[in-house]
Amino acid sequence: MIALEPYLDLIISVVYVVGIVLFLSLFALFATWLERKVAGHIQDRLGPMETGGWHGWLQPIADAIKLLIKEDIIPAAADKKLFKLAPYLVFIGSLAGFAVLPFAANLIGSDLNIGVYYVIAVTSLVVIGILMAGWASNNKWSMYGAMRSAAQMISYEIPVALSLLIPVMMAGTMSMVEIVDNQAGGFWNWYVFRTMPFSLIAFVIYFWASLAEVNRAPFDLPEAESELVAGYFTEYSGIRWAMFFLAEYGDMFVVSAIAATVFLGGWYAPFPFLDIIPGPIWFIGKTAFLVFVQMWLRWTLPRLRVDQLMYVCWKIFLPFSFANLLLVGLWVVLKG
Amino acid sequence: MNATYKYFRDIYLGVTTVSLGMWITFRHFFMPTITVQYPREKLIYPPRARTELRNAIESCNGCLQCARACPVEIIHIETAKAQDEDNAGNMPDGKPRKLLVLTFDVEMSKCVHCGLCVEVCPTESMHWNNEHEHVTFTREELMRHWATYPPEEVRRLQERDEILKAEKAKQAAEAAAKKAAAGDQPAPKPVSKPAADGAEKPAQPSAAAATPAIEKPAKPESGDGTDSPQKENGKEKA
Amino acid sequence: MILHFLTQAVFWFLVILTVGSAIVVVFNKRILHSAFALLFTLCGVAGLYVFLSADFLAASQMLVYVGGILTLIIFGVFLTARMYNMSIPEQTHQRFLALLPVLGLGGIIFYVLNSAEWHLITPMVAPTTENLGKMLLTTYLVPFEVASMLLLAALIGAIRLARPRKEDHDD
Amino acid sequence: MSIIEGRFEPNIIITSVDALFNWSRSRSLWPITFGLACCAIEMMATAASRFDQDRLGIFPRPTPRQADCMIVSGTVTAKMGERVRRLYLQMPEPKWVIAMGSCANSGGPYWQHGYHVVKGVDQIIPVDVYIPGCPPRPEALLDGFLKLREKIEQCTIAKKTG
Repeated sequence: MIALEPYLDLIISVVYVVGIVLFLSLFALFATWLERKVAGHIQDRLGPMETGGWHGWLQPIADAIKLLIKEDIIPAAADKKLFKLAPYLVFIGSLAGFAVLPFAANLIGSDLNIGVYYVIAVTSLVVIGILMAGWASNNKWSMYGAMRSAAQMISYEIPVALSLLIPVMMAGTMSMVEIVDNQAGGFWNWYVFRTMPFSLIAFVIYFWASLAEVNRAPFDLPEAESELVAGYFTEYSGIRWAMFFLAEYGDMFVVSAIAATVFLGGWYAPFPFLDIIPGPIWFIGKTAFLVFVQMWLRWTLPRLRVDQLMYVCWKIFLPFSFANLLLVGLWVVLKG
Repeated sequence: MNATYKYFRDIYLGVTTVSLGMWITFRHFFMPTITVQYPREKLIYPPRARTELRNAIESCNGCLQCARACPVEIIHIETAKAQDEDNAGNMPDGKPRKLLVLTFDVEMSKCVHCGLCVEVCPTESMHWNNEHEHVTFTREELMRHWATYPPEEVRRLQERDEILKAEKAKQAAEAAAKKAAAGDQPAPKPVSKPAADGAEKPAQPSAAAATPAIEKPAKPESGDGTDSPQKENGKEKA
Repeated sequence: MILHFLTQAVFWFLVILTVGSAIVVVFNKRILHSAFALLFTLCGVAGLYVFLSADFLAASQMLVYVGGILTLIIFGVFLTARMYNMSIPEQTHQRFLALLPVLGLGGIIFYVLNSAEWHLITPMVAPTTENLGKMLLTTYLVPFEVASMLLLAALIGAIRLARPRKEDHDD
Repeated sequence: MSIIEGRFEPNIIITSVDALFNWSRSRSLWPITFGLACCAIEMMATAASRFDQDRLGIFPRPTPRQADCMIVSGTVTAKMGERVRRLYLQMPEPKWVIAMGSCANSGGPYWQHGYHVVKGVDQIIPVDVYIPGCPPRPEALLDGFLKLREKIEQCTIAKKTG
């Protein structure tokens, strides 16, 4: 029996990584179910009902098994190496974001002191993965989808980063845990409600821009099925496509979790007396609520045009973010 | 419009309309759903709704009106004259059954659900069934066989009908020959069908030939479909 | 022991990833495969920065090089006509002539590597961002501002080039 | 699946794996969305609020690569037949076809004089379920899916299915 003491960190890391992958898969599965239920009820219908007992809750399991045993097509004209590599890259880009999400004060993959910056950095892997998928498919729709996706994600990274800078400036740190710790003690301390209305505008801009980051409606141009079949994953089938799907829902969780962390007080309860409920529940609850809002928006709004998308980013979000940043900077400096 | 004004107005409109839209969908989120959970609950349609086509064969008198009305010509009916030995029974309206419906086949795979056959049916045996569960695994199953006679019975009745008809034709030919011999009519009509068509006009002056000649015009009314060749002919013309 | 071994393994993995994909970048015939292989080179370099506990630099490497420059390169390849499957000629006709600069450059690099004094520093765990920020806005303010002026000029130039001309489009 | 095809007699493992696979396949039938004629309107109505095919896990997909079954909804003209066949070939195995409406079943009103119509989509691709109707009501389409489920439940990994 070797002494486990020196390896405790290692073991905990491995367990944490496995746990995160499991959590991501389960979350993605049930998010698809939730999305279909939300879509159904918004349209006055029911959504999955028959598979499994209560409200079709086994539907995602059936879908997952079916996708696993589906034929895996690699088109003859595709660039086979890149075609196989792309889903993993996208998935890794999504999974890497989970490393710095603070589920609780000590339930965090790694409390990097550049946490927020790290998340913005690793999303660029997703861009490359999507470009790779689009090109490797050797399909014009995939190609258009990939280029739209890359253009949109790179453009919207700027308002996202500028909006995230506002809580970073207010907290004086980029570490996720410290940012959350600065928001302790009731919802009036959350950054979204401090320095009204600047941080509220920052939150709204972040949330909208993050929709574009994860290719969700109304910014789902890259996978616009009425014009581009299915965008960059047109040629993907079975489990490879499921990885893209997993990555999309993982990304939804990551961007919502970051919003919950830096604007909505992370694992802290809105009222101090509710702190008896454990932190991870608050964190996941807030994140799940934001994911719900993303779905709600998706089934409310139509898709934007490309020029409208770029107009919103460069002519509205960007100047407002800069002005916001300047004003909050002044506020922070003047307050000392 | 001032560009600056338009810019801020656009932002204002964007924010307000998105909020309004979200409010509307949010309300719908809590509205009761209108879904009919199909295999468990079923909608009941009015009787004339074009659902599934059916023929109540016991009330079908084999008049062929549906087959003639059908725009896609998918109703195939064969009948035979009922004889006393058949014990054909009565129609639902109480009158004795004159025709046995040997086959009543509908190629449901080609049906356009226009409803013309239902409109023209004098006995209302063609009807809409108010059901939808008529999905099949093969195309052959979509051929609807509504007549209940087994194939050998159909063959026997058809043969019997042939014999009866041949007898009748012979009688008619004999009658015509007799008439030709008796009177000063031009050409004798040896074959049954032209005789049936042509007998009407020449039959009128001669009272002696009246009995068979009157029977003949009666034949196309009720018995255009007594045997298949005649039916096919009639259909081709239609 | 195991931890040390793992650290070494990760380090060598990063080294092989960086150098190996760099070789692919140079020798691959298809230009787009080279561009995508550059991704792994850049990621490997970012990983090596992490080993130097330069976390901010590592993340910047990812953000700027992978998210910005590599995407730009790929877009460039995408948008250039007939470049998708262009194969780069691999033979050179003046091998001996090419050998001279290669040897010269290699010699200089080797000399520099040999003569430089290598300070072995222990990795710091302290945050680097604060120091970086302070130094950029105090000691290195002038180069920082010059760089930003250059970028601003490039930005304005790009906008000027991309704008439609007045005669093409007047509203 | 090809490794185990035809090697085993049905045993307890094969049958329970079959049950799981067939359950998942039949509960998550994703059709590829394309409409050819008037039947497509009823197909859309099936997806809409009143009949809501999503209840049964039927979830239209935009690309054939992600689809499990194909609803041939409407008149297959000779020109379109080529495309229908290509879309079918692009779908990953296992895949099923639902012929919806008279035109897809056998040419419908064009069966006699329609020089331009494929007389039944089963002449170009194998059809599993035929739904009569012109167009079939949403209930009929849902019933077609339910019948298709019955068919899927007879699949087994131990031998190739037709």
